[in-house]
Amino acid sequence: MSVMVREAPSDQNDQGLRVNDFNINVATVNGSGSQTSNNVLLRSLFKMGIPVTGKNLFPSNIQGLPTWYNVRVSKDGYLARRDGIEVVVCMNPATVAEDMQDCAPNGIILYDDALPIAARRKDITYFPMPVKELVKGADIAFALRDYVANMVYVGYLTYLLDIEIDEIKAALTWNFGGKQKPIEINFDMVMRGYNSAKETVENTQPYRVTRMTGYNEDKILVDGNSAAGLGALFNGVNLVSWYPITPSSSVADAINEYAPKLRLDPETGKATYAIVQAEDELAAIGMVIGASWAGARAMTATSGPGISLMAEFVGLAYFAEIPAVVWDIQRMGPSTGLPTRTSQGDILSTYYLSHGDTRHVLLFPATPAECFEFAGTAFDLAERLQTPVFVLSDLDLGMNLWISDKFDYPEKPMDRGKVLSEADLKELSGSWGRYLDVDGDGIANRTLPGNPHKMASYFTRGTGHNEYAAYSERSEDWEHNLERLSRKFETARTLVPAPIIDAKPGAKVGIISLGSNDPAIVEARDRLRSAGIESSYLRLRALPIGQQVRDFIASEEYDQVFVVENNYDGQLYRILVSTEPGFAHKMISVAKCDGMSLSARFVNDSILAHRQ
Amino acid sequence: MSVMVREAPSDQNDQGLRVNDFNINVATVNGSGSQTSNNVLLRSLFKMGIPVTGKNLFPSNIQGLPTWYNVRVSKDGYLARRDGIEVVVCMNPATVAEDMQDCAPNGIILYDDALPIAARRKDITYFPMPVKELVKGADIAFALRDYVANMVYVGYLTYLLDIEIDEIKAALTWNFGGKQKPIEINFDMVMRGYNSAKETVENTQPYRVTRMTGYNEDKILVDGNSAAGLGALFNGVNLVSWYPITPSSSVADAINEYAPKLRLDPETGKATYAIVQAEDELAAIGMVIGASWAGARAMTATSGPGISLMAEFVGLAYFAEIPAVVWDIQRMGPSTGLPTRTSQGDILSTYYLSHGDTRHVLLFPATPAECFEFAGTAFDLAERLQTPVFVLSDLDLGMNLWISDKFDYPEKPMDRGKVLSEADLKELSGSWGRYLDVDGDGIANRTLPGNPHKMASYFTRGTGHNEYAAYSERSEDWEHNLERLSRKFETARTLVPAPIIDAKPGAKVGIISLGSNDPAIVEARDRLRSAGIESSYLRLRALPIGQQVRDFIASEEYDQVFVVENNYDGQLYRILVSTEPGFAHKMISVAKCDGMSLSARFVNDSILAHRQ
Amino acid sequence: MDKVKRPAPRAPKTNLLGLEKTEYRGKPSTLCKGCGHDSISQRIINAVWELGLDQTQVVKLSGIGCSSKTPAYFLGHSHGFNSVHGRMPSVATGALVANKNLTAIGVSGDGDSASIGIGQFKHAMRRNLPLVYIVENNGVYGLTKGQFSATADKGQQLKYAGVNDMPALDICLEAIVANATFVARSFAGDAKQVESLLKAALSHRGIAVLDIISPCVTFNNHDTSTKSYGFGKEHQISLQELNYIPAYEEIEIDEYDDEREVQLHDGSWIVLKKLAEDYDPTDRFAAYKLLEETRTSQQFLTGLFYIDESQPDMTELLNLVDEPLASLPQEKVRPSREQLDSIMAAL
Amino acid sequence: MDKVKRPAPRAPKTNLLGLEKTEYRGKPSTLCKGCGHDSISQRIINAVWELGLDQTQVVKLSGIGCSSKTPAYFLGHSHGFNSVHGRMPSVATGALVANKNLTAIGVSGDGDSASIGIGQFKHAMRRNLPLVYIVENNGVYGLTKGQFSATADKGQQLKYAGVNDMPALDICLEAIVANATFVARSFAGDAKQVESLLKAALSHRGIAVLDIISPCVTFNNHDTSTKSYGFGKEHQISLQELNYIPAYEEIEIDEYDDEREVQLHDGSWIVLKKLAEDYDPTDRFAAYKLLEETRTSQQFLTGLFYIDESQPDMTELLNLVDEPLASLPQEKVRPSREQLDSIMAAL
Ligand SMILES: Cc1ncc(C[n+]2csc(CCOP(=O)(O)OP(=O)(O)O)c2C)c(N)n1
Ligand SMILES: Cc1ncc(C[n+]2csc(CCOP(=O)(O)OP(=O)(O)O)c2C)c(N)n1
Ligand code: SF4
Ligand code: SF4
Ligand SMILES: [Mg+2]
Ligand SMILES: [Mg+2]
Repeated sequence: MSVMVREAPSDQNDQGLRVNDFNINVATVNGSGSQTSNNVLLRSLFKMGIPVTGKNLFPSNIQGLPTWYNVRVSKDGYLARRDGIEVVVCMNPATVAEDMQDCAPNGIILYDDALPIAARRKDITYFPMPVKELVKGADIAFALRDYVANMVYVGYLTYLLDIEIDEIKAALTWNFGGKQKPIEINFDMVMRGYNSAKETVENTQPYRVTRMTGYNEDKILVDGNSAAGLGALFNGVNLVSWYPITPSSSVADAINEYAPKLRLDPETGKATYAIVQAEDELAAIGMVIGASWAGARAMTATSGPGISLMAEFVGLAYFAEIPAVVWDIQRMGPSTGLPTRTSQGDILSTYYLSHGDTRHVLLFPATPAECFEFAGTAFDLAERLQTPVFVLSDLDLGMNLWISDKFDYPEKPMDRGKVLSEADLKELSGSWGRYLDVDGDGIANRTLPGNPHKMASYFTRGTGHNEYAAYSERSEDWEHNLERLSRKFETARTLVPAPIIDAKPGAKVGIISLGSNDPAIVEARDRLRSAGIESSYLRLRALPIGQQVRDFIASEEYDQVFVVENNYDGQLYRILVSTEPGFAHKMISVAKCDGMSLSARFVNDSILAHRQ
Repeated sequence: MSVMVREAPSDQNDQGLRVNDFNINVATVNGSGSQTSNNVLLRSLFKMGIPVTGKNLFPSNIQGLPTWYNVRVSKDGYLARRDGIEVVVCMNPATVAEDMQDCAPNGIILYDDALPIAARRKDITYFPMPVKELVKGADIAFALRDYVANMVYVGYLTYLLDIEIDEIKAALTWNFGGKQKPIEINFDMVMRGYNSAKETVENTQPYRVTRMTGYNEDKILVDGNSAAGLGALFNGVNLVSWYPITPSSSVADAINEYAPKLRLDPETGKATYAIVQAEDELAAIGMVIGASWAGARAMTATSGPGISLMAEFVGLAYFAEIPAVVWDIQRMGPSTGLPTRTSQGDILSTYYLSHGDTRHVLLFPATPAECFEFAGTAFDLAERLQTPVFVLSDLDLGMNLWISDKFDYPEKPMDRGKVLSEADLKELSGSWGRYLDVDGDGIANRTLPGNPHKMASYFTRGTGHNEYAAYSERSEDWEHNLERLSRKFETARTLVPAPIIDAKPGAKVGIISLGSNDPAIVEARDRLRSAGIESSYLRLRALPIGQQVRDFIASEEYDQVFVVENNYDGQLYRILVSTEPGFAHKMISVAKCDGMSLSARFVNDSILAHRQ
Repeated sequence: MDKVKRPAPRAPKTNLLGLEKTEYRGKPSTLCKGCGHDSISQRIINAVWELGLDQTQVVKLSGIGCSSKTPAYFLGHSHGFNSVHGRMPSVATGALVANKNLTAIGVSGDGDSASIGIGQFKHAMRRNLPLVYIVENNGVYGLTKGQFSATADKGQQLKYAGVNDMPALDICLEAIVANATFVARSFAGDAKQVESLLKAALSHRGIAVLDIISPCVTFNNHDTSTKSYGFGKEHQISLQELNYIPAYEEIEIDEYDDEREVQLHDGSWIVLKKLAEDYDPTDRFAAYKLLEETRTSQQFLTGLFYIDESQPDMTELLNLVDEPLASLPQEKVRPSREQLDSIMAAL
Repeated sequence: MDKVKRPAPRAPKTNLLGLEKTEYRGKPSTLCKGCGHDSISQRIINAVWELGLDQTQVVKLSGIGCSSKTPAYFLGHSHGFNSVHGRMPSVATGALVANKNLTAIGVSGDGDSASIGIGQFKHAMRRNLPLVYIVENNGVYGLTKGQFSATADKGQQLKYAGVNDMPALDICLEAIVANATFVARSFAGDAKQVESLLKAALSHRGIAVLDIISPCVTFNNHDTSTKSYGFGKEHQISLQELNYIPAYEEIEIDEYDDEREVQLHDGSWIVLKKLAEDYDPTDRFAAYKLLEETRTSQQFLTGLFYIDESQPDMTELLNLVDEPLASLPQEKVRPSREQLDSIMAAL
C-alpha cells in the first residue's frame, strides 16, 4: 500500500452524492453473531473493488458487552483508521445514545426500531429498521433468531448504499463455506431487510458505494495472524508451543487449521510438525528452546504478559546462542492492560529483554503479506544468528482483516545456519569449537544432538564458557565471549530486513515509523504535502538498525526526523536516540497510545505542530 | 570515602620500606576455611587503623575449587581494586604456577612448602612455609587440621609485615564470638607460623604495615548485604519473602540473624515481622505485592535471574500502583552467567522491566552505610509513590567487607504514604477515588483491606480502570491514567535521593558514575589531576534523574561527560542519552565488564584516551 | 454423639449484623448468561451474608480468567484483588501475612490453578495458608475461548479444541497429596451443598480447597462433557448430606450412627449425614481411595473428602504479634537507637 | 511364568558396542567429596555402558543446582544442556519433539523439581514425556548453601536453616497422582538398586521418575536427617529385589510365586523378587497406600512403586513422521507453490 496511493483525500461529491468515501460504524452486542454480518459487509465491498478496512472494537469478555465494527471505504485507498462516522448502525440499546451522538454532521443513522431513541438531530437522516418484525416474519429456529437479526442491517445498508446483492450472496457463501442452509437463512434475512428498506424508504441520503477497478485486483482479504501461521507452515515450522492469550491465539489457531492440509506426509499421513499447548509461557518458550537446540524450527506466539514471563528463558537462549522465534502480537499494557486493544508498547522491554547485557533482534511486519514473509525470515535469522528473534505485530494487524497482496511463494531455500554435519566433522577430523568465531562474523558453528560423530557433542549452559563450551569463570573468556556476541549483533544489522524508504527530493522532514502505522503515515504524508510539507519516509522493519537507517537519520536533507509509534513513552525513539546519540537533537518523538490504531490526522497534526 | 581522600597515590618508600601501600593475594581452595584466616587478616589491619579492602574471588561451587582473597592496604585510603600484587600467598597446588606468575616485580611469595614450585624468578623473594609440619606439631583433631592449616600463612604474614599480634588475637576473638576453644586452637597455629618465620627468616623484604590514625576511627567493617538487612529491620520491614540466589542470600541471612534480637515484641515475645522462603521468585514478588497491598512493608532480595522472573508481576504492581521493594544484588549476566562475579548489568532491564509502557524507580547505594539508609528510603518511596522501588547493589558491595561509616539512626519518621484511615473517610463522607489525582502530584489515595469504613473498599486490577478503580476499556480513561502515571514519575524525580556532586572549579571533564564504582572514580580523579586534568564528579544515586543531574549534564563547563559503569553495553549511558537527547553528543560511555570491580587505572586510562 | 437442632430453614431478612442480603452484592456480572461462575458468586453472597461476616474484614483475591473476574461481582464492600494469571496464591499469602485477621476468599479457574498455576497451588497447600481456595472448574479456558485446561478429561472432544489426549489433573487429589487440610468437591448446580461447604470452609483453620464443577455454557456444556450442567444434574452423587451449624447455635450431643459431626476452628460444626457407605473424612487415606476410584470410574462424586482441624495455619506458624503487621505503629517496628549503637560497636 | 537366567554378575571389560566404561565418563566432578550426586553419576555411567547405548544418541538435560551440574560429569560424548532453574522438563519436551529418537536423561534436584519446578514436573508427568527424570533428592538447596527445599521433612533441624515447619512434598506421590507411568525411589548408597532402576527406566515407554535420596554431605548429612547416608544405610528397606534383563538375553518361562516379571517397551524385563509382603507395582492404588503409609511412618522404603507400560508416550500421541522433525529436508516441510496458490485463491 505504502507505494500505490498518492492522491490527496477528497470529500467532494458529484451530484450531491458521496461515493466510496465515508465511514460506517456498526454498534452491536458481542457474542450476538454480528461478526458474520460485518465480515459479509466488508467482503462484499472488497469484492466490489473498493478500498476498505474493517476494525473490530470488541470487549475483553465473551458475551453481552458492546462491540463496534468500524468500516472505512476510501476511493483513495486510505486504509488507516479515520475519525468521524457518516453511517451509523445502532443495534445495541446499551450504547445507542452515544453511538448516535458520534454521527458526523449530515450523516445517517440506521437503528433497530425497538431501541429507545434519544433526541433527534436536525442534520441527520434516521432509518428505523423493524428488526423484530422482520425476524418474526422469517420462519427460523428460535435459537438462531438473535444471530440472523444482524443480517437486517446488512440488507438495509445494501439498499441504501447500493451494495451489489450478488457480492453479498457471494460473501455469505464464502463465509459459510458453501453450506446451503445457513447461506439461505442469512441471505433471506438480508433480502427482508433490503426489501423493507426499498418499500419504506426514499433513498435521498448521499452515501453510496460503486464498483471500482485498479485497486483490489488479485488482492486478498486476510488477517495478520493467519498470515503468520501460514508463513510458519510454508517455512518448515516443526514445533509450535504456545499458551493461549489474546490477541495472539489466532496464530496457533491458523496453524491448527492449515497444518493438516499442508504438512502431513503424503505416504504415511503422519505429521511433519507438532503443536503443543503448553501449561504456561515459561514452558512454551522452554519447549521452543529445547526443540531449536535439537535442530527443529520452533516458535511460540504470545502477547505482552507472555513476553515478560519468558524473560529469564530468553536470556538463556541469547547467551547459550540457541535459535528461537517468538511472535508478540502486542496488546495494550502495562500488566493485563486492555487485552482487546492495540498498542506497540513492548518494543523497549523486548529489545532489552532479560537481565545482564542483552539486546535482541526484532522484526516489525506492517502487512499480512509481510507477516507471511517474516515468518520465514524469523526462522532464517534465528538459525543463522543462533539467537532469539522476536516478531512484533499487534492486535490491529493481527486480528483485523486487511486488503493484502497475495503472498509470494518463498523462493529462497531455508537457511538452517552454521550446523556441522557428521561429514563436516570428519573433514575437521573432529576438532571444532562451539563458541569459536572461525570467520569473524561472531557466529560460531553448532552441532545437533543425535549427530553420530564421536566429537559432535558439546555442553550447553547459561553459565560462563570458553570457545570450546567448557565452563569458565575467567575474565578473559567472559569478555571475549561478550565481544563476540556484540560482533554477532553487528552482523545482525546487515542481515535483518532493510527498511522501506520513500525519499522525496527536497523533503526537509524525515519520518520513521513501523508496523501497522503504515497506512496512517501514508495518508498523513499526502495531507502534509497538500499543506506544502514534503516528507521522506523510512518504514523500519527490524532492529537492530542497519546502515540505511543510520544514513537516513544522519542525512543533511532532513532538519527534523519524526519517530512515529503507537505507545506512550516513545519507545522506538528512545532506542534510536541511544543508538545514534550524535543525531539525537534532530529526532522528535511522535507517540500516542489510547488503544486505537494511529490516525492520519494525529500524525499530520503532530508533525505540523513542529513545523510552525 | 568519596570526600575524605585526596592525596595522589605514592609508591615511594622511606628507607627502602614500602609501608601500608601494597596488595596481598591469598590463593586457597574454597571450603577449606580460608575465609576465617582472611577475615582475621583483614580485621587486624583494619583495627591497626590502616585503610584496607578485601575482595573475595570465589567460584560458583561449594568445595574444592580455587579461591583468591585480594587485600589492598592503602595509606592514601584508596579502596578500589588495584591491579598488581606485591605479596602472594600460595596454598593451592592447582593454581600455584599462575599465582606466582602474577607476582609484581620485586614482590614476595609465601608458599606451602609441599607445593610444586615452578621456575623461580630473580626479582622475587620466596618464603616456603612448612605447613604440614607445623600442623602436625600442634595436637588438634584430625578433622580440624585442614581448617587451621590456613592460619599458618596468617602467622607468616604477621611476622613479615609486622602485623600487631594483639590485633590478630582480637580479630580471632571477634571472629569466634569469644569461644575460647577455637580461638586458642587458631591462635596457637598463627603463633606457630609466626615463630617458624621468626626462626627461619631474615626479614629483609620491604613490605610492612604500621598503625595509622585519622582514618578508621569510629568506622566499621561490614558487608553491604548485612547493612541492607539491618536497614530493613530498622525501617519497619514486616515481610521478607525471598528465594535463595547468590549473591543476594546474605540479605535474608542478615535479617534472619538480627530480627530475633531486634523485632520481637518485648511483652509477648512474638514477631513484628515475617520471613518467608518462597518457592521461587514469582511467588516471592507475589507475596511482597500482596503484603504491600494490605499495608505492610514488604521486600524481597534477589539477583538478575530473579528480576527477569518477576517481570510480569512488577508490571502489575506498577500499573495497579502497589508498593514493593526489590533488592537486586547484581551478579554477572546474561542468564545464569557468573553467579560469583560482580556486575552492574541489570540497569536497563530493570528500569524498563515488564511489557507495555513502564519505567521504574531505581536506587544505587555505593557504601554499606548507604545500603542501610536506602533500605529505609526504598520503603518510604515505595509507599509514597505506590510503586515498585528497586535497590541495585552488586556482589562487590553486597558480599565483600568494606570500611564504612557507622550507620546513622533513622531520624525521619517512616513515610507510609497516602493511606486513608477510617477517620479520613468519615471526613470525606466516604467519597474518594483510588486513582483520582487530588493534588496534582500524580499520586492518588489508597485504603487498606480491613479498614472498617463501609466505603473503604475498592477493586484492584491490572486491567484498565478509571479514577474510581472501576473496570474501563475507554480510551480516555486509559490515556488519562497513563498521563497521571507519568506525572507521578515526574514527582519521583523530585523525591529520589539527590546525586552526590563534587564539582571542581575549572573542570572541563564531568564524570557520572554509580554505586560500588565510587572508590575507583575517586582514585582515578586524583590520578587525572596529577596528569593535569581536573574533573567534577556526580555520583548518581537514583533513577529517574532529577534537575541536579540534568544541570550537571547540561553544564557549559564540561565539554565531555563520561558515564562510567560496570557492564558491557553502557546501560546507564543509554538511559541518560535517551533522557537528555539534547546533550547526547557530549556524553561518552566508559563501560567494562569482566566480573571484577572497576579499577582506577581503567577509569583513568579510558578518560585520558578521550582527552588526547 | 448428640441430637442436633437444624438451623431454621428459611433465612431471615437480615443477618446478625442486621444487614440485608442486597448489601453483599457486587457489580453486575459481565459473564455469559447461565455461566456456572455466576451461580457460585451467588452462593458466596448467601454464605457470607448468612454467616453475618463483616465484609470490610474480608478480602477477595483471584488470578485471571472468567472465574477470576467474579470477585468483582460479589461482596461489593470487600477489598478485591484481581492479580495475574496463576499467581493468586502468592498474593493471598502476602496479604494474610500482612493482616492475619482478614478472612480471605480466593477464586481461581482450572486453567488458572491447574495449568499455569499448579506450582503456587501446591505450595499454598503445603503452607496451610488460611484461605478459602475456590477453583471454578469448567475444564476449559473460558476467557480465551475454549481451549482445554489441565482438568479436561482424557478423550474429551470439543468443537473448537479438538480431542484432549492427556489425563486430567484432579484438583482434590492434588490438594490432599500436598497436605491440604480441607478438601471438597461440589457442583455449581447444587446450591445447598456449595453453601454448606463454603460456610464450613470459612470456619476452617488453614487452607480449604473447594473444587466446584462450574459449567462453561459457551464452550463446554454439551451433555457428553463431565463439566456440563446436563452431566452434573444427571450424574452427581453426594457423598454426604452436609449441614453447617454456626457456633452460636447450641447443639445437643447424642448418638447417631449415620451422622458425623466435625467441629471447626471457630466452634461451629459441620454435620455429615451418611448417604452411601460410611466415610470418615478425617482419614486421609480413605480420601485417596475414594478419589482414585471415582477418577478411574469417572464418577462425579461430591462432598467433603478430607478435613483436619488440628494443623496450625501458616500465620500461626510465623508466631506473629496479635495485631496485624500492617497496622503496627512505628514504635513497634523500629528498634531503638541504643540497639543500633550496640550493633555498630560490635562491627 | 518362567525361570530366568540372571545376567553374568561380573560386567565384561567392553560392552555391546565394544567400548570400555572409561569411554562413558564425563568431565571431572567439581562437587564436594562424598556428595551423593557423584555416586549417581557413576551409576548412570555404569547403566548406560552396560546397556551398550550409543552416547551420541543420548541427551542429558538439567536445571540448576549441584545436582543439575552433574550431566557435565557423565557421558562425555552426549549432548548436554544445563538450562535454567526448575524448567528442565519443558526444554526436554522440546528436544524430544524435535528428535523423538533420542534417549533423554533429565537430572534435577529437589529444589529444582519440588520447589520452583513442581509446575513443569507435573505437566511432564501428564504428558508421559519419554524422559528418565532423576531427582537427586537431598532435602536442601546445596548450591545456595543449605536452605530447606520442599522435600525437607517437617520438623527437621539444620544448623544454618533452622527448623522446617512445613510438610514435605513426596516426589513419588506427586508423580503418581499426576499420572506418571514409572515411579521409583532409591538411595544413592544402594548402587545395585539404582543401576537396575536406571536400566529399567531407560527401557520404559514414557516418563520414568527416579526419586533418589542423595545425601548432601556438606549441608544435610547428620544422622538425624532422613536424607543422610547414616539414616539411609540404617533405615533403607527395599520393597523388592530388582533385576533388569536386557531384551537380547533369552528368558525361560516358569512359575515363581515370589517373583514378578514386567516386560518393558523395548522387550527387556524387570524382575521383581518379593522381599516383604507381596506388592503389585501395576496397581496404582497400592502405590498410594504404600507411599502414604511410609510417608506417615517416615519409613525409608525404596523400589519400583508403580509401572504402566501400556500408555503411549507424548511423541507417539503427536503422530509424528518416523524421521526426527529436526532432520526433515526442505521438501518435506515446505508445501508446494500450488498449495499456496489455492489458499490465496480462496481468500
Ligand atoms: C500470563 C498470561 N497468559 C495468558 C493469559 C490469557 N488468559 C486469560 S484467562 C486464561 C485462562 C483462563 O482459564 P480458567 O482459569 O480456567 O478460567 P475460566 O475463564 O475458564 O473461568 C488465559 C490463558 C493471561 N491473561 N496471562
Ligand atoms: C531463577 C533462579 N533462582 C535461584 C537460583 C539460585 N539457585 C541455584 S541452585 C538453587 C537450588 C538448588 O537446589 P536443588 O535443586 O535441590 O539442587 P542441589 O544443589 O541441592 O543438588 C538455587 C535456588 C537460580 N540459579 N535461578
Ligand atoms: S466463556 Fe464460559 S466461563 Fe466464560 S463467562 Fe462465558 S460461560 Fe462463563
Ligand atoms: S553442597 Fe551438598 S549437594 Fe552440593 S556438591 Fe556439596 S555435598 Fe553435594
Ligand atoms: Mg476454566
Ligand atoms: Mg537439593
